[in-house]
Amino acid sequence: MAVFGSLSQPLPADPTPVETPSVDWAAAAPLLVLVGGALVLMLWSSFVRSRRATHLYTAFTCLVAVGAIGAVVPLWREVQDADRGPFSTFGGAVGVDGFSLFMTVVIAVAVALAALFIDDYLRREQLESVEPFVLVLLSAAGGVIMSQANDLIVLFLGLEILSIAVYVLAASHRRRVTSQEAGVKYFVLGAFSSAFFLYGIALVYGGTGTTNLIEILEYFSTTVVTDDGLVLAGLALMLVGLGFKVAAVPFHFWTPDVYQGSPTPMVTWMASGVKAAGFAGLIRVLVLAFDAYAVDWQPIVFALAVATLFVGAVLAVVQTDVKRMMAYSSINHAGFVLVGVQAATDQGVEAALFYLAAYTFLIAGTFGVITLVGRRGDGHHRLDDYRGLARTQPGLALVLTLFLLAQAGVPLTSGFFAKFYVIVAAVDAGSTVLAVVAMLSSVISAYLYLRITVSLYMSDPTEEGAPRLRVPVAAGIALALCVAVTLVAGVWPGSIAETARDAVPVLAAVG
Amino acid sequence: MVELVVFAVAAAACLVGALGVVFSENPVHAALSLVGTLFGIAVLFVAQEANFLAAVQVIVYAGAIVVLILFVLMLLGVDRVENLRVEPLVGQRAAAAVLSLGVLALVVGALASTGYEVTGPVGELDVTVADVNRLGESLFTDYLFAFEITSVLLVIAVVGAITLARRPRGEEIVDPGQAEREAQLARRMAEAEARAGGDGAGEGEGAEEAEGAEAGAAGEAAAEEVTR
Amino acid sequence: MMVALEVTPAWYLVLGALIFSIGAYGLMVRRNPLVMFMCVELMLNAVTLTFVTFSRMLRDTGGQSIVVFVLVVAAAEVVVGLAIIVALLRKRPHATADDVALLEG
Amino acid sequence: MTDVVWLIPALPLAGFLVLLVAGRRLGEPGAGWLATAACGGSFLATLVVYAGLLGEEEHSRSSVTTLFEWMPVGDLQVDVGFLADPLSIAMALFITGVGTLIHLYSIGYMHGDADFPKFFVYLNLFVFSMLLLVLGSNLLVTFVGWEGVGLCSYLLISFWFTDEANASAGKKAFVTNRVGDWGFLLAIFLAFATLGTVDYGELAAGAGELAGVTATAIALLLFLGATGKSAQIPLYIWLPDAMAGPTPVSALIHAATMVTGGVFLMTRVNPILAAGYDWAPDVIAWVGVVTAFVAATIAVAQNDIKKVLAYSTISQLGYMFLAVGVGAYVAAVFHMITHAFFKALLFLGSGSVIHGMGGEQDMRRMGGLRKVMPVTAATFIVGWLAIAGVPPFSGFFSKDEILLYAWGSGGAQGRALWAIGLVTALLTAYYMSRQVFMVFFGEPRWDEPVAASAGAAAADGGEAGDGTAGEAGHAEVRPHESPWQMTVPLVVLAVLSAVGEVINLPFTDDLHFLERWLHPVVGANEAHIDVATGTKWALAVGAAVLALVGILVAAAVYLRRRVRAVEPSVLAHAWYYDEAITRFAGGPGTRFFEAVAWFDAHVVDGAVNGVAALVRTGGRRLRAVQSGFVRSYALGISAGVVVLLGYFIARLYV
Repeated sequence: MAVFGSLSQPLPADPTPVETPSVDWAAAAPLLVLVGGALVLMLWSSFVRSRRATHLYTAFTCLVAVGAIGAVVPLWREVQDADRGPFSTFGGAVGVDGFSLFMTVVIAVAVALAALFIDDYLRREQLESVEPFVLVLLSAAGGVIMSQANDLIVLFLGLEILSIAVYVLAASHRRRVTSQEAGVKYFVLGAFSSAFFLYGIALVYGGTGTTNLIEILEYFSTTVVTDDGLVLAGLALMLVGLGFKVAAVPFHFWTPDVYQGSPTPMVTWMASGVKAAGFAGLIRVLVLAFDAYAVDWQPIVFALAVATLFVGAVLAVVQTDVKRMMAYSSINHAGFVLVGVQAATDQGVEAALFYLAAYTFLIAGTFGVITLVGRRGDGHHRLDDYRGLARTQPGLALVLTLFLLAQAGVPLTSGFFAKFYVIVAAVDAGSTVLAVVAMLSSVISAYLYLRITVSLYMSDPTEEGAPRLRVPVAAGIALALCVAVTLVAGVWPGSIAETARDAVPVLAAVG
Repeated sequence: MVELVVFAVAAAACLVGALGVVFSENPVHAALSLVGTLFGIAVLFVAQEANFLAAVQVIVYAGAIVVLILFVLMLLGVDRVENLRVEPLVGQRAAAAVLSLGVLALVVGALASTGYEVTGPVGELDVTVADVNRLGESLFTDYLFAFEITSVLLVIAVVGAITLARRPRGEEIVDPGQAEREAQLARRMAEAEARAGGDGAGEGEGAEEAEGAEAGAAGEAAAEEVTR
Repeated sequence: MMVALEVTPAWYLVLGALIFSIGAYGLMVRRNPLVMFMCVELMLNAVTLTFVTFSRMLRDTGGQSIVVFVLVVAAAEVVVGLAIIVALLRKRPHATADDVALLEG
Repeated sequence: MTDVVWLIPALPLAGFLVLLVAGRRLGEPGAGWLATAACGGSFLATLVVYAGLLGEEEHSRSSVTTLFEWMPVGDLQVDVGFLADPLSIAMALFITGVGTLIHLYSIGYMHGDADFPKFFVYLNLFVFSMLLLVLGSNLLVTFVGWEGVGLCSYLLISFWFTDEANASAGKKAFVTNRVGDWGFLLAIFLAFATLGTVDYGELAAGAGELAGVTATAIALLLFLGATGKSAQIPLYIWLPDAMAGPTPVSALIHAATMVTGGVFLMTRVNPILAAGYDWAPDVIAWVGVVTAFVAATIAVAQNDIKKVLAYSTISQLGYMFLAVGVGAYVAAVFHMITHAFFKALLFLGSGSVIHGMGGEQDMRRMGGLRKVMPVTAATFIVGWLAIAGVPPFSGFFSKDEILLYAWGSGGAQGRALWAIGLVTALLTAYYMSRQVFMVFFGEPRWDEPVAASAGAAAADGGEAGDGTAGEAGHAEVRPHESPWQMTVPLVVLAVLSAVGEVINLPFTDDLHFLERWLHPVVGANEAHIDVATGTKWALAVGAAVLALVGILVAAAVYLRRRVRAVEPSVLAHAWYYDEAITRFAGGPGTRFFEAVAWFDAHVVDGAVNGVAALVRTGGRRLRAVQSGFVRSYALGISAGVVVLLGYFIARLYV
């Protein structure tokens, strides 16, 4: 074989036109709305001189999020229509199924909530600028790409789009060195883990000859694979990358530090949208494409889930910083979602979807309250800063209590059903041990939520002179929304659960 | 035979470069070593009939990315020599060595399990078409969507850089306990350097120790600054 | 003699794994954030080499296309990563990776 | 008429919502009256449903009213529905009835409290949750109620939340109950996984098909839940601490209603219990009887007026589980109802005493109160006689029924259960008498310094540091009778305690009203015992005599001088006997009881705290890994990579 052989080949004299794949623009509409919205926002902001325009940016971002949800509606109808059903487009790179649409809505909601919390924060911290909104929107675009990715490389790009924007958001409080520290840590570890993820894709590519999930599935179903070392090693490395994104133990180390150091409303987005997108990717890869390897990955996901549940619960209990507590608590929640993924059944996916939907509102609301309690400088996050909040801000304390109870899984809140569905799915799939472990961990973490509640109600404020909190309008709207969903889904979970049931992921061929 | 020589030279360049990145005390040298690896890989691309990628590799990586890194190094003056004999985290080196060897062994094990062969279906490549044409066709058919969304990535890079480049308004915010922690970290570093300095008895030790002391002083100065 | 020394794809794959591991090791032992960053670049390059090798073995252009995307990702990561590091170093000149450990526990 | 069953929980819910919104505006007595009316209305609705059920044929006395489809689980559907059947309505009757009285009482008791309306918000929410618990048509609705009452209990225990002790008591109650809830939830999942339903009707129908091991597992997991809610070994430790809350709360939640939730649950799932292995009920019976005995011994050594009642509640609940364990479901429900009457009475009475004493809870600082608080004293004495098992008060009959079934369950085990139960009855009579004598008889001690009172109550061992009266020489106390809102419920409950047995008199079958009423629910699995009538009488008389012995011993110890003065002819000849008893009860006996109490306070509590400490220590260790150094984290990730890769590569060869 000649080394420079190909250079000597002549170019074809008459290049035949390349047949490009058919593109269903409607299928990409939610994504286009998000990206387009971000671009318009950026363009628009260059004409606005006033520093007071943040309100407008917030409103516009929410509008974009609502627009993305609106764009989902006709697609959802189409997908649920028996004649049409789920389909793929862009040459099989984009899958439009109930699952991707469901996750798109969850992500869009997370965008809106995050924007509402960012609004006042920027003014309070003298950081007024349009970029956080643009970055959240673009990051959300990455999340949407991940949840509809039918190709590993698309998934990787989605992951990077999602992450890189978030690295910036983490480091964006320019007056706090801890914010930059969070950015550096998140970035270095994120780049490290995505290198592993990419290597995993490479090995899967070598093992199956393709990166397209549909083709991978086809390959597994048509070929009897005897030598699957590459596929298995690739799967292991991809699990590392995705496990990092969803903060599964032992890939969780960044979470507490980054959550604590980052500007709190950005954490709202990290904990809700980013985590949801990570799980979307995880489910697409594991449950859809590597279904044939379920017996191989189930035990390891089992182990990850157990470790995640326990490390999250146990470490949360010993913290003194509320942001850190909630970071560990979110690790614990990730463990619960992993319990659903581990089931590797439609019911498990459904439960995971319900969990993610409910959790998005819960955690966004929780960090929303934390944003407000953080006060100017975003530094009042010790447990002592929450003492006697019920005295000075009874409404806010009540809202936080509700979120905490819901996270503990108390009935009549969405958190209860989230945990319930996940555990039912695990029991039905035969993972009774995992169900038991999950519930044990929730017993431990109940103590944590109680600890915060107790300091809300039981103690007197430490410093009398602390500036009085006020709840800004935008944050108030977001909190009201979170409370409403938490309660409604707690009393009548059917609405979300049935939608989640229709949102089964499917790998459909191009059509 | 030619291929063997090409591979041997390029692989050597890659490995020497890679080791250079890891073991150069001077970050500028590390960056230059990185260029060695990048060139080596570009050569290996050519050896595997990926000529276009080789060109892109040299232009983008060596030409843009490394230059950017070097630019930052020089701009911020962070080209201070890193004393690699010092390891403040106990056991970090050994654990890192074990784990990276583990990764290597396991990956090679996976590759070996299939006899270093791919297990996927081998395609039919039209060898008469130049790789640029094939690549172009691939990018605009199978990878059309991926190609389009890379634009989002680039937009984020620009917006992100702008966000972070802004100068902060107002004083730096220091949390309670933060100054103590910073002083503690600086002390830890100074102790580690002192330990390393005590162990070795080579020449040029004095210069390094002075540097270490300077670093400690700088850390303390930073801590003091924060306390203010 | 010659037969034993024919260059097979295995050589490329093992070389990729080697560079990848060296990069991973470097990230864990270096303290200069910029050098850590170069180590990530090493790892990414190892992967691109693997992709190209697989691409040739599979007689498929897909692997090469992916390398293009990896290049873009690497470029974007560099821009943002450097920006973050610069933002940090502006506040704490000469800070190493070990000095940014204010958040812990 | 049974289709208005939804009204029963709806009224307290409405009350809760109205008070939540407008509670502050309604202000002091208004909010209380509204809450009372809501609860009373619920009682009336229950009566209507009861009448409706009476009108039905016996076998069709069960109707499910589905409110709405609740949630899909897998391919199945769980509804929110209410089950009106003899068991649930019997429960609802005494919950709403006693609940209304306690609401009324609270108006007087909480007078002047800054958070008066909030208290009633919680009370109504509690009644709603409790009704949800008993009326739910499936395990999940019951579970929601179960958690709801737990939450209210927690809120109410820590009602006066400025007090650290209350706060930590609330925490303890919450966490202990979570352990129990964990068992409950697992049971639900298991039932769902094996039977595909959580509906009570379908569970009863399908229980027969269950494998023995599954049925046993479900039953015991539910029992774990029940031990949490009903304060049985090993999860009983929260209840004594829960006494930190306002007294009406102790009466309503921690005596009359919520704590019986566990007994109710076990009764409700009796078909599953029957489908399990034979030893499963034995476990329940033994846990019950041991709890009854241990709690009674602890109660003997308490000085806090409410702590005595708290341990007594645990002990009485133990009786109920003993009944469930030996298959005497009717007896369990019977005792549950009579216990609700007399224990609510005793708690409210003690609340009245505390109210009159200006917050004092240490019995060593009371004495002779019957003169200043005649109504409270009289009603309390009725409650005392009822719980002590003196015929013809209600407690005698219900307790006797349980002991009879224990005896009749046969074999050495039956005899052992009976014997322990009987000893517990003796202890019950003893410690309750002790309480009555210390509080209402003897010399007034409320104006004495603590050191002197220690001498008066020699049997207490005189731990001056114990209880709330640590500080000597506090403000002057002027005990007084409580207002009518408080005394009226006392009188009503006293009457009920005295004559409550009429619902299930043992003399002829015609008088077994409760048994016939509950027959459709528990009849199939109710134990049938074959005990000769003569034996029955002997057992009953024996129990009554033993109760009297207990009272007399207590009298000898705590009222010695007075007893001798009043009835010298009786006791003059028994001088040495009395002396011996006094020596024992005041010496080794006291030491034994105090040792048990110490064990409870230090070892059992310590175990719970130990688990918490273990978690905390583990957390601290793990924290060290989170060192803050980004390179250490990279190390952790690499370790994960090696583990994952190693696992998958190993899969290749294994």
